[in-house]
Amino acid sequence: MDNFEPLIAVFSCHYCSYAAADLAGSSRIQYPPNIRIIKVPCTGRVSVNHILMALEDGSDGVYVAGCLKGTCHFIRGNYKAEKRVQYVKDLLSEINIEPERVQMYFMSAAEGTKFANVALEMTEAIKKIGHSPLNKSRS
Amino acid sequence: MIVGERKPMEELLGMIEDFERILVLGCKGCVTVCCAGGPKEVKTLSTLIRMDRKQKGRKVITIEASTELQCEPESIRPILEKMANQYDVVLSMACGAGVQTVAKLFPDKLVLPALNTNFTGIAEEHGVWTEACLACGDCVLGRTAGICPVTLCAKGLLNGPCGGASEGKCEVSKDQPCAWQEIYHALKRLNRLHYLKQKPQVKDWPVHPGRVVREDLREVETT
Amino acid sequence: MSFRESLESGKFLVTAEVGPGKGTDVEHLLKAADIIKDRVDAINVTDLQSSVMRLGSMAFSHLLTDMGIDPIFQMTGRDRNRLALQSDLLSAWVLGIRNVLALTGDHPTMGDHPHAKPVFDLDSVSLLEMIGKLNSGYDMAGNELKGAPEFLPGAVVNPGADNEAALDLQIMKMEKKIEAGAKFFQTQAVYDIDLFEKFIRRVEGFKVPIIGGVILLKSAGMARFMNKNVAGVFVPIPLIKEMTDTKDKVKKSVEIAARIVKRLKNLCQGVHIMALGWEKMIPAVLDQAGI
Amino acid sequence: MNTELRIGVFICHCGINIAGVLDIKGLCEYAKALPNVVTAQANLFTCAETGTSAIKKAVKDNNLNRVVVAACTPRTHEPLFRASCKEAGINPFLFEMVNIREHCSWVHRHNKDAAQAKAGDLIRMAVAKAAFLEPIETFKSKVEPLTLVIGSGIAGMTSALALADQGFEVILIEKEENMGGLLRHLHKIAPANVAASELIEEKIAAIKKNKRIKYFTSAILEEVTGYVGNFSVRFSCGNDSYTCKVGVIIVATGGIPLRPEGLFNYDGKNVITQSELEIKLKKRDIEAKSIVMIQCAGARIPERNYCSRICCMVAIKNCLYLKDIIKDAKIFVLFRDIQAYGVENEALLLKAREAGVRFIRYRPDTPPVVENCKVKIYHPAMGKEIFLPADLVVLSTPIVAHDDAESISRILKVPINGNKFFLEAHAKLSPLDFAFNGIYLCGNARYPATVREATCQALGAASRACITLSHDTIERVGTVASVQEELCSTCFTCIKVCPYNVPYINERGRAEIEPMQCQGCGICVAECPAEAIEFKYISDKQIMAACEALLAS
Repeated sequence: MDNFEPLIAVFSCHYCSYAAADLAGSSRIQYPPNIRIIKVPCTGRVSVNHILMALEDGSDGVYVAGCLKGTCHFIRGNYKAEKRVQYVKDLLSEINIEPERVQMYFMSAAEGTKFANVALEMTEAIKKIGHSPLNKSRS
Repeated sequence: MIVGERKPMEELLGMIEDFERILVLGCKGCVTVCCAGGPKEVKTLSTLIRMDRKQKGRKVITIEASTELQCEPESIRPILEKMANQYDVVLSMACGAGVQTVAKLFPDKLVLPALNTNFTGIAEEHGVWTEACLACGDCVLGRTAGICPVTLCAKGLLNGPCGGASEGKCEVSKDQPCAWQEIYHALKRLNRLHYLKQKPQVKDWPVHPGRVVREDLREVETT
Repeated sequence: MSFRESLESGKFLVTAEVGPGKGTDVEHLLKAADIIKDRVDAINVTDLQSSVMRLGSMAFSHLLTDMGIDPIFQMTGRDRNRLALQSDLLSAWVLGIRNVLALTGDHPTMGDHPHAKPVFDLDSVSLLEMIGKLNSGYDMAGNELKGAPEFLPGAVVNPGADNEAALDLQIMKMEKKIEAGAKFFQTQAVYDIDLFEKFIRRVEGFKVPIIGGVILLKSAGMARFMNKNVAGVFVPIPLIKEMTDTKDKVKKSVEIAARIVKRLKNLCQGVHIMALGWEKMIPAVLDQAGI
Repeated sequence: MNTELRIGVFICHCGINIAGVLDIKGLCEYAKALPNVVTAQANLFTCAETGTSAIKKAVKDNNLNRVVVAACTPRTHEPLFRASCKEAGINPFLFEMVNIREHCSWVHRHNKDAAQAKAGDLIRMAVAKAAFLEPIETFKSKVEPLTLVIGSGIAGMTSALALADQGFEVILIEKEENMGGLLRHLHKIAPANVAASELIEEKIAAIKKNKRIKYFTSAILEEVTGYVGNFSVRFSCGNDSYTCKVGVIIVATGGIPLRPEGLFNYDGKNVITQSELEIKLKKRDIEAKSIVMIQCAGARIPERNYCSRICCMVAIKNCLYLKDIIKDAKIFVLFRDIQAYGVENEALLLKAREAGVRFIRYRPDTPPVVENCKVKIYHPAMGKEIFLPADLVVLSTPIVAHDDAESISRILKVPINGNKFFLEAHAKLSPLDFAFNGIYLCGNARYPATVREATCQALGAASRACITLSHDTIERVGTVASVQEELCSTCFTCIKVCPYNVPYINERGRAEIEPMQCQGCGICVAECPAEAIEFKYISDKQIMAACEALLAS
């Protein structure tokens, strides 16, 4: 358990958090190698089922990283995503899976440091929660 | 539209406890429109069932399908017959009528309801549905400016309000306007207040289960 | 003199009200009735008031007849369908009950069994119509009765409706109740006499006796509670202040009630005093009001 | 289309940027073993001529139908590789790019093993996703080189003239009988000190003279359908109805000063508004010796919670003109805050103070009270109420939206805010655009503006419009949502959730999304309860494949 390295899926908006991840890269900000980005045109594209699929397939955590509130390129995609993430949390509670495995973050394209911090924060949080109960093979 | 919502997962998981091959059957009618039992919700529920079994280390196979209208036998038959050997139980995401149609058509298969059917209602806004019609079989809306006292008055009164309203709200709930005061305002707006003065009404309740027959539409015997 | 005779005589009517409690103990209620029996024309017996499960109105009304008091049997549409209502009315008649007050009834959610199935098969108006039908020797389905009752049907009206729509609706419904056979009206408690007078002016053409309601104010807290929770009752602020300022609440309460009764004497055909347990104060109220 | 999937993977060293951390050879070997991968090769710089040639050659040699490049960020390099694909004869959207530089080698430099594993995962996910890529075509639509300008105030006329000067034809509609808008009634414009009438007459004359501008007065907008490049417009002019096709629309409908009925004893005689004062100034019809101006009259209150921005400067300007006419006039300005931004306006404020205009602050809880020939005001510095003599009280009322703002917003399907001003797509990033492509805004319709600001915005809006107008056709990549009609339940969900009001119910009773209008956010795709909306660019299948491939099997 001590050397548990979680795998975390990130749904990342093309306009903000994906660019923030690029900036973290060009600024050489180091962060844990546990996240795997899936790029979307807007976090509004991410449906409840996408998040659930990522978990079912064995990700230990999933987060959706959209634009800062009020700055969504598509006006309100990030607000929709926030609501859907909350809905998924409720669903997970219903089947006794820690809702904290799923989170919503907001950041701008200029926040490379924030991107790295969020990756770290999420990695640490999932390490605390432990292996996904859906991925016992890896433990 | 008929409005329903998914049952709590705990109850659902309890119902399917004994089964390994589950057909999750959505309906593309009302329950799709009210976002409770359409193809997307079928996917969500199936995923949740698989996730639950996976964490319990138990096997499950979910088959996802949706009928055009589950209350129409012809809509169900081809789908269920084709897959007859692939599932042990049908978990229907249709309204109560859809569930019963499946039960009637396939008496050898157990069918379970995944939804609670709540009411016939209105899409108030995206994500909010409210009850509008009790299907009482004797519509009075023509006399009440399109506001149903049978459904919207907590006591279903037909001859005016009970007098329990305060500040225009129903005695049962402060969030619910007094239906009769609403009717009053609407009739006043339409210059039809005299509608309120008609003969006292007594509602003759329909006998359940209801049945509507149109002879002209029925199958003809040709022999 | 029976209540019907008093009503027909045109005298100023006095009625009171008792509410059976939860359980079989009726002693204190009988005592209360005994104290006021000579000062009132009839006593109303409530039907599971506020939707709280209690001893029934019919049984207690019957006990009152045994004491020589003419009861007004209150009947709501909340708990019984038309079969039970008609049957109970026939039963009441054979038990000596002669007056019925028809009400719609509070919703079950207001009481102590909030998930009980609300019936409301008949409302106050259709209940009155049905009583008329029974009186004429037929049941609602048109079947002939072998032996018909001759009830005196009455109804209620809430003159303190808090907006124009509610008041207009109350008055329209009052007309319907008269059409359906209501021979007298008892009102919700009146505190604002000026408002009540306006109401009376609107309905005096109906020519049906109106018995104004009076609730004994027990405290300022009770007044505030009613203002907040009881539809159509509004205790004016100066009255609440009187209750707050007084040292002798009982004396003040009687004084206020007497004042109201006195003024109602000139406005309507009677008073209906709801003492809510303080029945023994009713004689004092009537004395002070000069009745 | 090929049924057999043939994927080529190209992994970039990026000099030492990637190869310095990751074992590229190892990644190539790993990629080769992935399903459907036909070839995997390393390039020193995939983005260099050698790299793109290698891709094109490999496509030909191996008959590839999918290309995956693992290199830097698609945000900069995707267009290049898509172009290479196109040159190699495969649809540019049968291409997937995975970022193993910014997202891997650069950020996990000190953890090479984990970085190597992550790069492998990322490539595996990309290959899995590539299997479900679909070709996407580009739509082309003709641009009508015509502009509709709604409103002929200073903003509308400026836009119209600017566009005409660029050689584009303009239809200018004005709901009033005369062109000119608010400026027709004003006296002089500060800080330029130009007569408003001069300015406006000059513009009107220019419009009337210009052959490229057709103008219609007493014209009411009735219906607009279509999309950028191709709007159909119907408007009426008296009893006549006109229809036209335009490529873009500029909303310059302006605003109007609030008539302060019921405020500060307004009577239009002794208590007047700044605009009424300007009419008097124009006629030099003023005798008052003591004048009190009240700022924020009807503004910054709960029902009109905004600052109208220009009224302070209007008041300062008019104080100075009053002083010009009546040398010994006593003028008080009662204000809450003074909004006189910019060097020139600040200078005018100073000039007004020097000229003897007295400025007294009042607080919203102790507003001035206008009585017969005097104004009562609590003086915060003196700590008491004082009375100011007032032969004339002038109320500085805010600019409010026109009554028809709401109906115009409905016709154009563009939003207005709580105060009924039109709402731009983004206050900072696109202040003159609506979220709906091809419609622009300027002037008071957007928010109270000075003549200068309105003019700048008008030129800006015209310039935004020119970007579209200067093309014969607009190309739109089909990275958009489309309804699969046979799956649609007509639930209206897409119609309710689309931020751009694009979906509609077509004549077959099903939802339809016009690809030229769709912005491609995917909100409706994720929300559709019937899963009836396709999004080929990033489809559910692709996301599912990526999720599945996230964990090594």
